[in-house]
This record gives sequence, structure tokens and C-alpha cells, in this order.
Amino acid sequence: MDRKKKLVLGVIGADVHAVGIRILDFAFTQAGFEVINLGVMVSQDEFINAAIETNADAIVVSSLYGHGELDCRGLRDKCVEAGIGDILLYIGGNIVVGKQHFEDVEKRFLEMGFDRVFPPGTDPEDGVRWLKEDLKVGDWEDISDA
Amino acid sequence: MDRKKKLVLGVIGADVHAVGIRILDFAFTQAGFEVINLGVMVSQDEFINAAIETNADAIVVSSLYGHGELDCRGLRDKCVEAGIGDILLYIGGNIVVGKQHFEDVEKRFLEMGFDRVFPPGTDPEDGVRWLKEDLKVGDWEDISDA
Amino acid sequence: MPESNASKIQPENQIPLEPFMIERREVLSAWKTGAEVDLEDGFAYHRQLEQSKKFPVKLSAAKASSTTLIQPRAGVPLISDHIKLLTYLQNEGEADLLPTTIDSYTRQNRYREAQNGIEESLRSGRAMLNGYPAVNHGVETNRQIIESLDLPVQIRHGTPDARLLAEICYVSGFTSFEGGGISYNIPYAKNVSLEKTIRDWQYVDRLTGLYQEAGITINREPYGPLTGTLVPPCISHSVAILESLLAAEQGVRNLTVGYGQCGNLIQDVAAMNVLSKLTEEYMAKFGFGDADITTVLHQWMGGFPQDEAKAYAVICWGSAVAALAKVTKVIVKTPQEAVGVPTMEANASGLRATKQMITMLHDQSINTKSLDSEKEIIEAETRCIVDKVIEIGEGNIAAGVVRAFQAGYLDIPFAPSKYNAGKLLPARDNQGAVRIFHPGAIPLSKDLLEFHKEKIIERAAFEKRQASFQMVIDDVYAISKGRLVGRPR
Amino acid sequence: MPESNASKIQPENQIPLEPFMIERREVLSAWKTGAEVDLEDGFAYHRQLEQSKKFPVKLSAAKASSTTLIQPRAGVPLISDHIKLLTYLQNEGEADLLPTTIDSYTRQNRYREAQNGIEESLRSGRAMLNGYPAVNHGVETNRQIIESLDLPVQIRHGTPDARLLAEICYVSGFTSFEGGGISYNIPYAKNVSLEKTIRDWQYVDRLTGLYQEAGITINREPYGPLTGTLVPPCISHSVAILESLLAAEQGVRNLTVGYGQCGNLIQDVAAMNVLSKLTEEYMAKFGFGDADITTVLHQWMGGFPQDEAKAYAVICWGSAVAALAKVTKVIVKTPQEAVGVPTMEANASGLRATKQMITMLHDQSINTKSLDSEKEIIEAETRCIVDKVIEIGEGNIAAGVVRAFQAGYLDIPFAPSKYNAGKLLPARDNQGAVRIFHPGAIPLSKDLLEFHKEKIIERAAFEKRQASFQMVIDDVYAISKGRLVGRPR
Ligand code: B12
Ligand code: B12
Repeated sequence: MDRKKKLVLGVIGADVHAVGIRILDFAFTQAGFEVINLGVMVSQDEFINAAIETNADAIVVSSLYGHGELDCRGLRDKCVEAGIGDILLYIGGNIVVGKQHFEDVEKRFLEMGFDRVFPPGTDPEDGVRWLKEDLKVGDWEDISDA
Repeated sequence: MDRKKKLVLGVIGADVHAVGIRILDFAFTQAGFEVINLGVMVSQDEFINAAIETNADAIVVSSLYGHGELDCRGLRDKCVEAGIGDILLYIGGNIVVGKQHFEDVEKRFLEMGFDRVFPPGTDPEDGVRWLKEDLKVGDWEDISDA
Repeated sequence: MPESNASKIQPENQIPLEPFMIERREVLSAWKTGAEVDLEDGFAYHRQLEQSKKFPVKLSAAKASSTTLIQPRAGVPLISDHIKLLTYLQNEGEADLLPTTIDSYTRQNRYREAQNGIEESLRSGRAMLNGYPAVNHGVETNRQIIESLDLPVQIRHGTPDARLLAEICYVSGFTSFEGGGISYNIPYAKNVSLEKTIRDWQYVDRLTGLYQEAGITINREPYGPLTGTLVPPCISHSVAILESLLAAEQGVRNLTVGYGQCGNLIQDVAAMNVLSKLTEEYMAKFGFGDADITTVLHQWMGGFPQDEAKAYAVICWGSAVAALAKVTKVIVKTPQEAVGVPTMEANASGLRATKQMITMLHDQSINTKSLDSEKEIIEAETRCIVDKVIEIGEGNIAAGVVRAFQAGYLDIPFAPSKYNAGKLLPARDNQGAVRIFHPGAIPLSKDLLEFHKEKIIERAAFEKRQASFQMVIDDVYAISKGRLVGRPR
Repeated sequence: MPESNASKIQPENQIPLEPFMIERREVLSAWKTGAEVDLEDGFAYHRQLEQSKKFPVKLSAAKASSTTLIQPRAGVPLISDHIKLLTYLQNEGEADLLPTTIDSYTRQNRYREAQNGIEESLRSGRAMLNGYPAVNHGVETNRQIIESLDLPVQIRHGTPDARLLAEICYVSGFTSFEGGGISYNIPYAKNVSLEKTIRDWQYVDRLTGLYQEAGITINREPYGPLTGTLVPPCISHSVAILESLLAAEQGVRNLTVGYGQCGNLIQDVAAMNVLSKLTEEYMAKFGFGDADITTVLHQWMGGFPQDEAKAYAVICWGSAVAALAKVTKVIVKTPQEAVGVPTMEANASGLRATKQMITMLHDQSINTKSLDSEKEIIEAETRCIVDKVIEIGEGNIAAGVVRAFQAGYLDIPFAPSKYNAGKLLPARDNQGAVRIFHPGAIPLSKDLLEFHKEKIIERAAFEKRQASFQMVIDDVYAISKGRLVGRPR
């Protein structure tokens, strides 16, 4: 049986939106993941260090306040430098400033090295579904047995 | 000194919107015109007969309910037939069905022989201003002296 | 007044069957589609309708659960466009009930002009009629409407003589019919006598009664707002009650009485409360206590602002009244009201704004004895906290604040700061007021803590679940999902 | 608690001038634009400002006339875009007060990252910052904002250490500054201690006090909604009161206390009432009775629906609370709230919807003892009419109706029908309820007629004009022009 998959979770940059992350933590934990919740105002280095220390399977970035684009540049490169170049990278929230075509936004972030990009107001369950798919875990029962 | 200018006023067709016409009557009367108010549900013939009988200077048509285009077809021709082909013809209100570009609507009604066409929610004072211009009357004081 | 005399039904006021049937032949011959009308066929058609397509069923359920249903106005001349429109309002507008609004020529029995309007609309590709000409389209075409939609559909019009319209629409499967001998005359006609319209509507009601006798309940709705322009409540209430009695005399047993929002919250809520109370009282007094009475509020029926954002405000204010007065349904305006017959998108927007208001206010009511007690509570709570901070500051407020956060006397929910205890958990009570679910260390008096606890327990009991963090999460999402209280899904 | 001790101001809590001035030098050296700050220059700039551009002046006037002002949030990185945005909100949004919302890097004193954001925005042609970086732009550029607009402009942010921002913005001519040592820490920071933010905000308040001493009143606004997410009123009220006292200690004399809408009408109205009452009470208790206290309601600060029509509903519901609670100003959300920083058009739409609500509800308040009396009135009136109709029908309601219309016992305003007497004229009373101006022949009791007459006289007296048909016309137009009661122009 698998060990629980580990996620490093945080709100990047100077962003203090603290509500969504509390709920993501709850939802991912409920879904059987082990969540390392770094809270708000997390720097790229903090994400990477936490991922290395805990040997995490994914870094899940939340960004609400609009500076996501500036805050996330180079994150994938830094992961590569740190030797976790293959780690799964997610981002979601209100990740750019203003109402923009999501296709364009998604493209920009995929090019920046994220594996999946989620639009405003994404249901945490969507995140759970993709995490399970990408990390190849079965459903709730399987994991909770682990 | 001029005699008071006479207006035949009414809501055309099967239209029963009775509020605006009451206010138009009040506004035109206040502005010094003599108003022959035919009320709602007025047919083309009723407009023309009233204009002939009273030797009116203008026919002011209101239409709110959307059938204005169907109701007004041929009105100018009938005026010509009845020997008052030159009478000033105004229309205003919500004269077509739905939100349409007012320029197009105006064009259609001008082609139908109206002299002026007013968009939804026109202030009665705008009507007064144009009536005074087209019927060459001075301002309030002049007329009320008459 | 001769109370005892007036207060029982006079059976002689009901149109006897035989003359009714003779009159019927004449009515059905007024336009060629009248020939398609067959009562038994109508009964059979209604009998096979799904419950979900029946107006009276949906109204009763809403009344029972104090839910407010939302309904647009909509009608366009051509059947395919009309079905497309209603489908859109059902799916994208989140409508609970659907209309079919009839054009103005049909309302005046000018079927030839309506025919012309249909043809011109076909030719020009623009809608040349302001509604759907149900008489001209006839039974088979009309039934496509019923069959294409999932919701109950009502005929909304403004027809002084609606006898043929009713005959055709009832056979077609519509399960609700608006109007009445007063409310569809005085605001909608110029030269038609009251004797005539009342008599013509007694015909419609008698017809409705025949369906009722056959076990088919059709909802009838006296038209509440009248001219929609500064009508004092007592005037429209009187008309609504009188038309209800007139309808009941002819055999109608399912009625929705209405009122057009006047704009003052207190007057409007009071008016809706009184309307249902008095209608039921008079109905009972005249021996119709068995009738099912529901209510409808019309969002502001007078002139609208041209600007769409401002029109939304008028729409939302009407929705607030509907929700707070707990009416059975609300008739919705659109952001294009001042401009013209709305696009389907505009119509759906008005509906969605209304839906948000209705669901967001669902748990609230205006019983404002509550205002004073709410003030007392907030005042007492705030004093507990501020006085405590000042006390522990020992003459230095700044120091008091720092100590208070350390002690959790001041504690702000969902804050990112590590200097915040984060122990206090809020949740809404059953009416949607924000209460304290876990107090952490905030220094409220025992009474106040007890008050909060009771409020949360009351809600949890209502929702048949334990109070938990899930409840808080549900509350966080609630407004963005259209509710105020995050009920379990 | 040591009441007597706590209840008078401790002058030693005010930062003495000399250490303040020493600290100042350090503050101003944190970014190069600090060098542009000169207190005397700032005083002189404020002295030449038009009254119409001063926040405190406009707030006081609104408070005096129980009017609610509307204010958006808005800020973009580049000065020309920012001025264009504010001009649009002023002219097309009908805003009464303007903001300049600061970006998140500036809020964290990360001026270098803000600079990078400005440059990236220039390069990419997209806004890369979520607000206007006022520190980086510096005094001369900021003053273009003040000079380009006709309305007062406030700095809105969320900055734990706002000392440099305040220095630069005050000299630049902004006349209001949001924030406080608690409200701009706990919801906006993670690792900043309360000691530090309170001290840093005492600096800001001391600076404000220096302007005050120089005769220049700058409005300060403790940030009411905190995390915007289910904050119980007593928590945010406590913070607002404590921050007001802290500010007053440093010399601030013009304060706006705020609260974020929770969503339950009664709770929200009660909360706003208590907030102003208690703030004034505590201020007086501590010797600051001379301060000018105004109030602000924030429309729902939690998560919004994605759909714009539904977002309008949330916006309008907040506006309703603001109007009914008679707050001094309301901070407005936009239909794009859930999506991202709004376009200027969306921002203006939120403002216009709010303006419509505010003006439409201006004359109403929630004092719902009135609900019961309103119910009694409507009930009594309706009984008068219905009973009369039944009486004269002599057992035949239909006949009664016909006779009643002939006699004018039933009379519907603005009806087109010639069978309607059309003698009854309605008009609104001073609170916007529809009353009867001329009764025609409707059979109300003497008491009821007297009631209506008094209501109309009350309004006419208030409007200093005779009751006339003009009043009725004004009422017909009122809602489409944004009001409920048609006041004389
Ligand atoms: C009140 C109202 C009613 C009342 C009317 C009561 C009565 N008997 O008076 C009732 C509820 C009965 C009603 C019925 C209908 N209505 Co209606 N009604 C309205 C509403 C809300 C307000 C009209 C009003 O009184 N405004 C106040 C007065 C002061 O303004 P006004 O009428 O616009 O008139 C002023 C100006 O337009 C201008 N003006 C008017 N004519 C002219 C002419 C000239 C030359 C000039 C210079 C100026 C001018 O001056 C007037 C005075 O200020 C409007 C929408 C709106 N405007 O908000 C819809 C509206 C007019 N109605 C409409 C419709 C379709 C109907 C119905 C067919 C269906 C229905 N919705 O029930 C029926 C039609 C019945 C019929 N046969 O006519 C549509 C028309 C659609 C279109 N043109 O595309 C509107 C626009 C609503 C909509 N968006 O769908 N209605
Ligand atoms: C509450 C709130 C605040 C509170 C936050 C309090 C706190 N400390 O938590 C306060 C008032 C302090 C605040 C401040 C600011 N805010 Co704010 N805020 C909001 C608001 C209204 C709700 C956020 C929220 O709590 N939602 C509820 C939670 C449950 O939903 P959520 O946060 O969206 O998260 C969920 C999903 O998005 C998803 N999700 C999130 N991340 C991820 C990641 C992955 C991988 C997945 C799968 C899913 C996922 O799951 C979460 C749980 O369901 C939003 C607008 C909105 N959504 O309605 C604006 C909003 C996020 N804020 C905004 C801004 C700009 C600010 C400020 C800069 C300026 C201001 N308006 O004052 C400051 C920034 C401060 C800072 N440095 O971060 C903007 C961002 C603009 C943009 N991106 O274009 C928004 C969108 C408002 C707007 N339209 O302008 N804000």
C-alpha cells in the first residue's frame, strides 16, 4: 500500500489571503493527502525548502492578490537547481491582475513550468481530482487505509 | 401676436400606456400649447380627423408598447390624402420592439414621413423645445400672452 | 352593511352550464384555431402531464417551504424563437416558473393583425410583435412549448376578453392563467365596459371550474399591479380580493393574489402580509376556505432607469421585498426594462440577480422587534471586549491591545497574522446573523456566550447536523453560491 | 475595572515631538522619494486646496444631511491610467469620494519590487501591480491625481508600516488615510508584531495630529471589515473603537469608523447604529468629545459569486443596508469582484447600482415598530373598500364591482379605461410609502382619510411646497431618476 502523498501548500509572495488556504488544507487533508501548509506570504525558497525537507510529491501554490505572475517567475528553474526539477507544480486562485482570458493566462503559466493552472473560484475538489490523477492515487478509502 | 399652437396628442394603436401621455399633456399645456389629448388606443383616422377638425399644427404620436412600426405605416400618406400633407408629425416613446440602434430606428421612421423621432425616455421638455423650433414660437411668456 | 347576506356564496351567480356551452360555440368560432379546441382532449392532455410541469403543484410546494419562486415575463412571435427563449430562461436564467407573454393584438382580439405581425416577423427577421400570439398559433404549436420545457408555464397577457385565449391555452396544456375582469380591463382597455369584462372573465373562471371539476387544477392569478404606477395597496388589494371571490364563485380553487412593489420596504412587506391574510379571510367567509391561496410580488412596475446598472438596483430591491415578505413567487424585471422587450440574455440576468437575492435573504424576515434586541446584544458584547482591553492596558491602550491579542481577548477570524490567536470561530445562526461558534478566549459575559451557543445549536438542530468546521466552511462559500447561511448540500 | 483611571487620556501616550522628528528622518530615507517630503510644503499645499477636494468637509456635510456617499476602490500602476480610471469613476460612476488603492508590494514596503512592477507594466502594456505605488511615484506625480479630479481622494491600502506612505501622501494632498495598528496588521500581515504596527500607526496618527495642529484636518479611517469573512460585529467594533482612541491620543480629530456587511439586515443595521453610538461614547469618555466621527459600511467583503448578475445582487443588498442604516459612506464592490481587479466600466457599474439604491432608499429607515402600524392601516383601508363593494352588490359581487367603479368607490390611478373615475390621485409620503393625495370617492373612514392627508401635508411641508399634480409627476419619474420620493428639483 502507498504511503500518503505529500503536498506543500502555500500562498505565494506578499499575498495574505488566508481563507482559501485554510479550506484547501481541510479539503486536501480530508481527501487523504498529507498537507504541509506554509500559510500565507510564502517565498519561492520556502516552498522549495519545505518540499525538499519533507520529500513532497507536489507543490501547490495559491495566489489571490494579482501578483502571481511576478511572484512565480523562475520557480520551476529554482526547483531544477535544487534538484527537485520533476516535482508536480500546481497553481490556482486569482493569479493575474484583472479579468483576462483564461486560455492566455493558462498558457503563460504552463510556459513558466506549472503542470496545472486553475481559474478563479475553482472548487477544491477539482484540485483533489487532478492531484489524484497526476499522483496516481486511488480514491479516498484506499489512501485512508494507508 | 400668435394664436396658441395646437397639438393633437395620442397613443397610437392598441397601446394603453396611459401615464406618459398624461404627463406630456401637462408639459405641453404648461409650455403654452393648446393640447387636444386623444388619450390611448388612438387610430390613424382618429388622429387625422382630430387634426382636421381642430386645424391643428402638429400631430404628436406616442407609442410605448412596441408595435409602433406596424401602427404608423401609411400615416403620412393618409395625411396627404386628407389634405393635411404638410402637418408636423412627431413620434416618441418605445417605438419598436426591443433594444435596437436608435439611428436605424430613427431612419426607418423618418422614411415613413415623421419629422422628428424621439428615443425611449425622452424628457418632455425636449419635445417642447423642438416643437417651439419647428412651429416657430418664442418662449413661454410670448405664448401665454397670446 | 348586510353582513350575513353578503357573506355567503350566491349559487345563482355561477353561469349555468347550458348557456355557457352555447356561448362557447360562438367563442370558439371567433378564429379558425378555435375549431381545434376539445375539452375532453384538454383533460386528457393535462392528465398525462408530469407533476413538475404543473403550476399549482409547484406553487403549493413553495408555499409549504416558505420558498420564493422566480418567474420572468417573455414572449416572442415565432414558436421556435419562443421555445429557444424559454429554454434559455430556464437553463441560464435559473427560472422556477415560466411565462408565455401574449402580444398586444391578441390581447385586443385583433387576430388578423397578429397574423400580419407573425408574417412580418418572418419576412423581416425582426420580432414585430411584443409577445407570443397563442390564439393564432393554435393548439398543436402551443403544446410544443409545454413539451419542450421542464417547468410549468403560465399565460400572461392583459386581455379584456380572454375567453378564446383561455380555451386554446387550457387545451394546450398551460397550467396557469393570469388576469381578471377588473385587473385586465381598467389598466388595459379604454372603451370596454366592466359589465362585459367581468362577464367574460366569469366565462374564463367557469371554464377553469370545469377543468377543476374534472380533477384538473389550473392556477388563476388576478393581475395585482394594475397600472403599476403609484397604486396604493388598499386599491390593488381590494381588486385582488374581489376577483378572487368572483373566480371562486365560478369554481376556481387555486389562486395567486398579487401586488406591485411600491418601493418603501415597510409598506411593501406589510402589504404582502395583509394581502394573503385578508384574501384567505374573505374566501373563507364566502365559503371558499378550501381554495389554495398563494401570493406574488411584482418587482417595481413603473418607469425604470435607462442605465442597466441602476435597473439592477431596482430589480434587487424588489427581490428583497419578495424574500423578506416570503411571497410564493416574484415576477422579475430585466435590466433593459426602460428600453424595450429585453434580449434573452438581459432577461436571464434579471432572473439570476433575483435568484441571488431570494436565496441570500431566504432565512431572513422583517420582524423588527428584533432590531432593538440585536442592538442590545452587539452593544453589550463590544463593551465587554473594549472595557477588558482598556482594563488590562492599565492606562495604556496600546499595551492593552497587545496583551489582549496575546490573551486571545481580541481574536479576528481567518486572519493571517501569527499574533492573532485564531481560536475564535464564527458561524451564522439560522437567520443568517454572524454568531460565535467557538469563543476562544474573548471576554464575553456568561449570558452573552450562552446566547451565541443557543443560536448555533438552534441552527445545527434545524440542519440536523452537528456544529463543526464544515459549517463554517459552508458559511464562507455561502454568498458566492447564492445563500447567506451555508446549509448542508 | 479601574474605570476612573482608564477613562482619561494619558498624555504620556502621545509620542513626544523630538523623538518623533528623529524617527522621521529615518522614515524618509527608506526610499528616494522620501527626500521630496517637506511638512511646510505639505501644509501650504493643503491650504490652497478647494473645499470640494477635502474629505472631512464632504463627510461632515453628508453626516449633517443624513446622506450616504459612495466610494469605489481603485488603483492601477501607471499615473496616466490611474487618473483616467478615477476620472471615469467620478464622471461615469457618479462616485462621491475617490480612492487611491495601493499595490501589495508597497504595502509590504517592498519598493524595489513595486518599481519592477511599474517597469514591467510599462513594458508589457498590462497592469502587473494590483494597485497604485504611491511611494515610488513620489510627491509631484501624486499631486497630479489631486489636481486632475474634482472630488476628495483617500489612500486605501493595508500597510502594516505606513509611515513613509503617509508622509508622502499627506504632502501630496490626499485628505484621508485608511488603516490602523490592529486592522492593518492582523488581516494584512503574517509576522509583524502588534507592538510594531501599533507604534508605526501611532507615528502616522502623530503626523496626522501635526497637520491637525497646523489647522489641516486629515480624515483617518480605521479599517472596519478586518478579514472580511464572518467577523462578528463585536470584534470589529472593538477594534474600531480602540483604534479611534489610539488615533485620538496622537492628535487625530476626524475619524470614520467602519464595519463590513455580514448579510443579515437586522444585524447589520443594528451593528451600524451601535458602532457610531459607542465610538462617540468612548471618545467622549476619554476626553475626545470634540472629534468628528462618521461611519462607513463596506459592502460584503467575503467571497463573491462569479456571475455578474448575481454579484449585482450582493452589491445592492449592501447598498440597502448602507441606506437604511444611514451610514456616512459606503465602499462599493464591483460585478467582477470574484474574478479580479475590475475594469473601469465594471467598477463604474457597481457604483451606479449603489447610487440608485442609496438614492432610492434615502428616505427610508428600519424602525419597524412601523411594520405593525402599516399593516393595520392597509388592512383597515382594504376592508372599507371591499365591504362597501360587497354591500352595494347586494349579494352579487360582479354587480357591486360595476357600481363601485361608477361611483368611484373603486378607482385606479393612471388607468386608461373610461369606466374608471380617475379621480383618486396617489403620491408618496415623506418616507416613500404610497399614500392617497386626492381620495376621489373611495370609501375610506374619516380617520383613514385624515391619516393620508397628514402624511401628504407632512411631506409637502418638508419640501416647502404645496401638494399639487407636479408632486405626483415627480413621483412617477422618481425611480427612473434614482429616487423613490420625487423631491422638487
Ligand atoms: C407602466 C408600464 C405598463 C403598465 C401601463 C399602465 C397604463 N395603462 O398606463 C402596464 C403594466 C399595464 C403595461 C402593459 C404592457 N406593457 Co408596459 N410598461 C410600463 C413601463 C414599466 C413604464 C411606462 C411608464 O408609465 N413610464 C413612465 C412615463 C412617464 O414614461 P413614458 O411612458 O416612457 O413616457 C415618457 C417619455 O417616453 C416621453 N414620450 C413618450 N411618448 C413621446 C412622444 C414624443 C413625441 C415625445 C417627445 C416624448 C414622448 O415622454 C413621456 C413623459 O415623460 C414601461 C417600461 C419603462 N419605461 O420603464 C413598460 C413598457 C413600455 N411596456 C411594454 C410592454 C411590452 C407592455 C405589454 C405589451 C406587455 C407587458 N409587459 O405586460 C403591455 C401592453 C399593453 C398595451 N396594450 O399597451 C414594453 C414595450 C416594449 C418595447 N417597445 O419593446 C416596455 C418598454 C417594457 C419592456 N421593456 O418590455 N405596461
Ligand atoms: C476576503 C478578501 C480579502 C481580505 C483577505 C483577508 C485574509 N487575510 O484572508 C482582505 C480584505 C484583507 C483582502 C485584501 C486584499 N485583496 Co482581496 N479579496 C478578498 C475576496 C473578497 C474573497 C477571498 C476569499 O476569502 N474567498 C473565499 C475563499 C474560500 O475562496 P478563494 O480565496 O478564491 O480560494 C478558493 C479557490 O480560489 C481555490 N483555490 C485557491 N488557490 C488555489 C490553488 C489551487 C491549486 C487550486 C486547485 C484551487 C485554489 O480554492 C480555494 C478554496 O475554495 C476576493 C474576491 C472574491 N473571491 O470574491 C478578493 C481579491 C482576491 N482581493 C484582491 C485584492 C486586489 C486585494 C488587495 C490587494 C487590495 C484590496 N482589495 O484591499 C488586498 C491584498 C492584500 C495582500 N497583500 O494580499 C483581488 C485580487 C485581484 C486580482 N487577482 O486581479 C480580489 C480578486 C478582489 C478584486 N476583484 O479586486 N482581500
